[in-house]
Amino acid sequence: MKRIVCAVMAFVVVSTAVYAQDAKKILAELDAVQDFSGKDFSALYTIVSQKPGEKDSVTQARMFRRDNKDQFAMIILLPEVNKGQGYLREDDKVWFYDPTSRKFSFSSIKESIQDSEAKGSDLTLRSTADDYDVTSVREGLLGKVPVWILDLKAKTTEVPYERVVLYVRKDRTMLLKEEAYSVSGRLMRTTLYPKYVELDGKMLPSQILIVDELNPGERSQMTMTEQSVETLPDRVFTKAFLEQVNK
Amino acid sequence: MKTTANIAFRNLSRQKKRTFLLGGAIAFGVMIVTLINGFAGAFSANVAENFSHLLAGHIFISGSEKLEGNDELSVIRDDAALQEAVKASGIDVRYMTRRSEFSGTLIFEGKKLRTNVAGVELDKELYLRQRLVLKEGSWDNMSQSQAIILSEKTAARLGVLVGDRILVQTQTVYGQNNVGELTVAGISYDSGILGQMVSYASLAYCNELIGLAPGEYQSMGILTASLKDADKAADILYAKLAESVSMFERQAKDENGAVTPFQRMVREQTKEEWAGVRYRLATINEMLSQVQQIVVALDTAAAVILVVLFLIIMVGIANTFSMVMFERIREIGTMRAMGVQRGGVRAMFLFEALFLAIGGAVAGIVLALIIMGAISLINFGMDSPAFIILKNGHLSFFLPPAKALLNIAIIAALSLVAVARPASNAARLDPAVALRTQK
Amino acid sequence: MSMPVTLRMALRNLVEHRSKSLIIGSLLGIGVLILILGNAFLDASKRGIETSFTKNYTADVVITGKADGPVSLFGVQSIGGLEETPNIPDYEKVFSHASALAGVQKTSGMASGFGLISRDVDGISEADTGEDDQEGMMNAFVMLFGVDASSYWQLFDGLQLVQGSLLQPGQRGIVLPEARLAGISEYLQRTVHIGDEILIQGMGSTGMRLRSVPLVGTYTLASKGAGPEQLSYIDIDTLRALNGMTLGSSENISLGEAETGLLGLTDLDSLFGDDSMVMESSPQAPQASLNLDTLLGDTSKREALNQADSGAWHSILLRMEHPSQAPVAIAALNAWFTEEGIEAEAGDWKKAAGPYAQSVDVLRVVFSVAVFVLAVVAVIVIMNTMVVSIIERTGEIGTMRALGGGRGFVRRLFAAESTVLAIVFGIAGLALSAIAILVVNLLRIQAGNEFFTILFGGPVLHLLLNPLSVLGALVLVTLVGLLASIYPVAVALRIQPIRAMQ
Amino acid sequence: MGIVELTDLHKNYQLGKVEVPAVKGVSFSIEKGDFISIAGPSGSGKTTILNMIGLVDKPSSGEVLIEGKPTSALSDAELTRMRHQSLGFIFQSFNLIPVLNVWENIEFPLLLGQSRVSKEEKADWIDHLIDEVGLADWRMHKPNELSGGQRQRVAIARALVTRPLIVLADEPTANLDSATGEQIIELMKKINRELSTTFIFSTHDAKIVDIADHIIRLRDGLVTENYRRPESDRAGSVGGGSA
Repeated sequence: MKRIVCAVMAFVVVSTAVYAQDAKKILAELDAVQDFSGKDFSALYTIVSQKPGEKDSVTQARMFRRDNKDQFAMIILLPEVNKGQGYLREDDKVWFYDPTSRKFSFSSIKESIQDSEAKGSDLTLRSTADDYDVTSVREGLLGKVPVWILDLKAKTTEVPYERVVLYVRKDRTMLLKEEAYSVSGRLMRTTLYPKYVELDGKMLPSQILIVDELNPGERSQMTMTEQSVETLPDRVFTKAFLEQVNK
Repeated sequence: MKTTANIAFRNLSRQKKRTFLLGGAIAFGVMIVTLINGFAGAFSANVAENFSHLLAGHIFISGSEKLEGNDELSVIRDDAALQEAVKASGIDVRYMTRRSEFSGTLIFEGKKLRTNVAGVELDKELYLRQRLVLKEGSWDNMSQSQAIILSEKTAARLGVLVGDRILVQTQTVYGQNNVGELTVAGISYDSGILGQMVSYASLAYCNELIGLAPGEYQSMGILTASLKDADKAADILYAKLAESVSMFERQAKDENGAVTPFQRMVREQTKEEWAGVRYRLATINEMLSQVQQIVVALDTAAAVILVVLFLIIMVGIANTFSMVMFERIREIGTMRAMGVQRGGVRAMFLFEALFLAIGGAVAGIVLALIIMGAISLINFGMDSPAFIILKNGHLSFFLPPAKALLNIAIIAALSLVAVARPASNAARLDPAVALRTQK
Repeated sequence: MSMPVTLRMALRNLVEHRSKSLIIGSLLGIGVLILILGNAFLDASKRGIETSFTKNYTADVVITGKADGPVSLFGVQSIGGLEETPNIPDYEKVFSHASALAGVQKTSGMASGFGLISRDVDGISEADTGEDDQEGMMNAFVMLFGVDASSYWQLFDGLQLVQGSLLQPGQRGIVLPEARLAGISEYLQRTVHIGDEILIQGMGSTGMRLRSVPLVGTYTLASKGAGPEQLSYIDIDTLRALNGMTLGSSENISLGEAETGLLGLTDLDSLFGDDSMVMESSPQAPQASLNLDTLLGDTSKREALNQADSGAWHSILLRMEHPSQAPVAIAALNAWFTEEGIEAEAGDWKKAAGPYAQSVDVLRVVFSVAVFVLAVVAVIVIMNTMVVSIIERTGEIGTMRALGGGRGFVRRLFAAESTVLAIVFGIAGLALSAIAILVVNLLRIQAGNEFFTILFGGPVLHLLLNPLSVLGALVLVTLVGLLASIYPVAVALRIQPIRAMQ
Repeated sequence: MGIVELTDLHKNYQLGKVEVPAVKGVSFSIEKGDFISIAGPSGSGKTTILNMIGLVDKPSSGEVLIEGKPTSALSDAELTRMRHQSLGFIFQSFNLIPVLNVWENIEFPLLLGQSRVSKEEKADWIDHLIDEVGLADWRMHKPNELSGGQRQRVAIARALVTRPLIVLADEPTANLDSATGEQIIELMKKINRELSTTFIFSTHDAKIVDIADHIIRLRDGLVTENYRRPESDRAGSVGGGSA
């Protein structure tokens, strides 16, 4: 469960749009897509994970963000058994709400990610432009779409992947594919962004396919719908809201 | 005196059969003592080493480096100061290990398994090579840099055979994702739950995977001469280390049961603010409180048995010599009649006892060594529940030469004490009575 | 005087050769002493281990489901992460069969799991929520035994309650180890009292769960070290909820093409097949329609799915009328499981205690071997002493032989001597043992460490004189005496009558 | 045909590494009721011959016949039985069983075999023997409470208790002063006459030798003299009477 939450949060960090040829500029534009500061953002996420020999695991959650206050709330909708479970984050505090017992648990971010594979950095907004150097820019085709292929190398050890290759659509700055490499140079994960929606002048991916390159057959599809930047009521980011939804 | 000794010696060689019987009895006793000694010696060593080979030592020093953002990094980049302190502390170090460890997911043909991988210096960790018995594959394979040794169960779970290449997914010490490719060089017998948890790879490759530079490592393990002294040695070493490097406060004993040193070190957090590099010292007893308890229990048992044994042997010698005296009553009478002093008679008996004891003891030790050799050949199997006292499934013995010498000395002394009474009885004999005595 | 001459002579010989008899006798006596004391110690340790484990939490027989690795009360012992503890299939059937088994006195089902005691929101000062919480997390960790209060306590009536009470049937609540209370209080930053609610977080197959239960009592384990000190007792239904042993654990969710379409693709580049692939011009759902208050819709299904699965149990514990009946019951149960095709297995307390029982038995073996070695040495020395005494009596034996005493006579004579010695000094050794045991018990030897605590079955060594072992020791010592006289008698039989002439 | 026949008896001993012939071809026969002395200096083979007659030592060659029966092929058990039934022993150093009193020591041989006589009969017989050897007042004493002469009397009674045909006595007087020694021999002689038990004793005491009515002298393992006193001479020689 935590892993999924983290995946959602991590995803929020990497999204795109804008048009440019300069690699640095492209990165800056890609960074800008994530930035909803000054606005609230909400969406419905559906994540389906597939592993060979196992039943698909499904999680559906509604997410609310208010970036300039570092606020975040999420309510699980699926599976039914977990319906109504909520997460609330404010600064580095995280609450978890269990509707069946109507109880909150409280922890700091450090604690809550301890037994997941996520890193603390997954939960904070990071800038691709700040974290990575562009080592090469090539032109290429992804399917039939002309793309810039940006080869990025990490500037610091703070980022999870040492090398990232981005396939960015040429005509509009849209990230279509991202390959993440390990320190040893092996491809670990490929993320595809085949569908976008336009919202508030930004191009937001609406479908993402994450392919685990180390474990054949392990894939996750993330589908985002009902994206919105409309202002949310303040009460959304309160514990009371998590309780109230379950009334 | 020389003549007396000479006569004593000839007396022994004259009555070969009886000498053989008596000496044999002493030899048997010494043999049992030696066996127990040797067994106990290896016994505690085995218990201790079966744990310590997995944990790579009795005392552990790990380094922590403060990164920006208050993160801590587990690394020892330069151990010159540590080496210096270890040397200066004067503790008896059998050997030192340098290890790195990471927790990662091994991947092979769609199967995954999370495990700990220890990066070890294979050319230096002789104990590990002795203790970790390979069921398949060989240590020679480990010379390849990307080789790994898996436990039997781990290998079975992944379905790998020696020579298969597996992936390992882990994170560097900085938290970056990394993937390595490893070749299964060997599959080891499982020795208990501890043994199943760890896989072994080369330190160099392990460092590469977790983002450390060659020559760096995470934990220094120090194997002291004896597990029992580990705590004392640790105190001394800690004090020495504190003089040259910044040390963490030592933790009170952890009550949370078995954890690997690495898990434990990860768990530990400091409450005070600090910067730069700090070192942490821990002992195996803090990791596995039961180990020392078991060793103490075994040593106590062995000591009690030894005392009882020595007592029994002494009684045996004493009464045997009473008999010898009785048998030779006429001879003694003759000697006394011919003018041998009381002291001479006593000395003769004592010399006989001494020769007999030393001869018997040496024979006993030789016998014990032969039996030890024979017993050591029996394989009880690696999955024997008694694995903890075994060395790779074999009973093993360790007899320090000093202990063997001590045994001879003890037996000699005990014989003299035991014979003292019969000897002075003999010396007190009235020659006339002795000559007249009927058997 | 109807005493056979051999016996008469044996008795008088023993008196005549007082010192020799005393030596052999005292060796035999010491032998008895060692045997009885050793036995008493082994008995005490056996009882101790039994108390440590069976009386505390393993009972005599345990039934668990089967998994890919040994299943104990602490779950599946498997490498590479946590494997889910299997439920016992056909629980009702297994339970009633087991309960009806001969010798089974009491039966109780249980399930186990882990939990983290969680901070609720209030009362935690922000300053203390920093990164030094790791130690606190260890304090928060609890190993949970979900028990059926209506039967469980009857199996473990010796549980030492410190505060409060045990769980009552139907009552929600937790019984914590007294020793953990301080740590938990520190972690929660409030002193925890009986009756206080404690929030526990569980991670089960269906995800994270929070349950709040009142602390109903605290206890101590009779022997420290026999089990995990985090062991806590909680009512079975709360445990099931925390563990995800609920009806909803295998829910089926069907989604449409929109949410799963990408997963089946083989040619990923085809996603970018043509230039026009991309965007939908605007989000599908108008924001205005989002009603925050009815976000969830119908939650009735959730309530149903979160019902504890009352048929889900991890293990059944059986208390036998006598522990010695356990092996038979285990064999019978396993045979029945095979016959019925039930994926379950029965085992003894060692199985139940899993990793906690491993090293204890080894030591018992070592002690037994030690006693055996001492016995062998004693036989050898007795033999040696007897040979000596026989050589001394060569003339006498020769005379008897010359006078027409057959080998049988000599043999009987020495057998009588050995037996008389063994019995007389055996009884002396016995008396000495009784005194020694009394002294040991009066000394109240303290177990120096946890390992000895398990071995002693408590903090103090308490030896018990077992009539059976006394009898055994006497028989054994007589046998040892006879055994030790075999060689000496052979020596005596080799004495030719001519020796009477010399 | 004598009660004991020796035919060309040889006996060699292993002494260290050399083989020493102790008896080098001795033949003689002993008649029932004889009172025989085997005389000779030390090392002449007296004891060896006596041991072979007593079936406690085996000849290297030759044969010992007891009541006409050859003995060389008999097993240990048969020899033991024969010793028990036909032979009595009197030892140089008495060889009483230290833990048994006078009465019991005498009784001892009777306990070794199956006896067909009743308890009372047995007791009477033992009492009679005790009276005979003159130890009526000492019957409950242990051997170590007796003098040498008394001990040897016990030994004589013990040797007679099974009513043997032959009583063998190896240097019965060696550990006694000469007066006591003579008394013992006289006692033996008396019993020899009363019970007509054959007595064979060895001695190197010339005075005692003469009491015998059949003297066999040995030197270096060979018989140098085999003298049977004529029947007429015998009765008169017992001058000393009983002890």
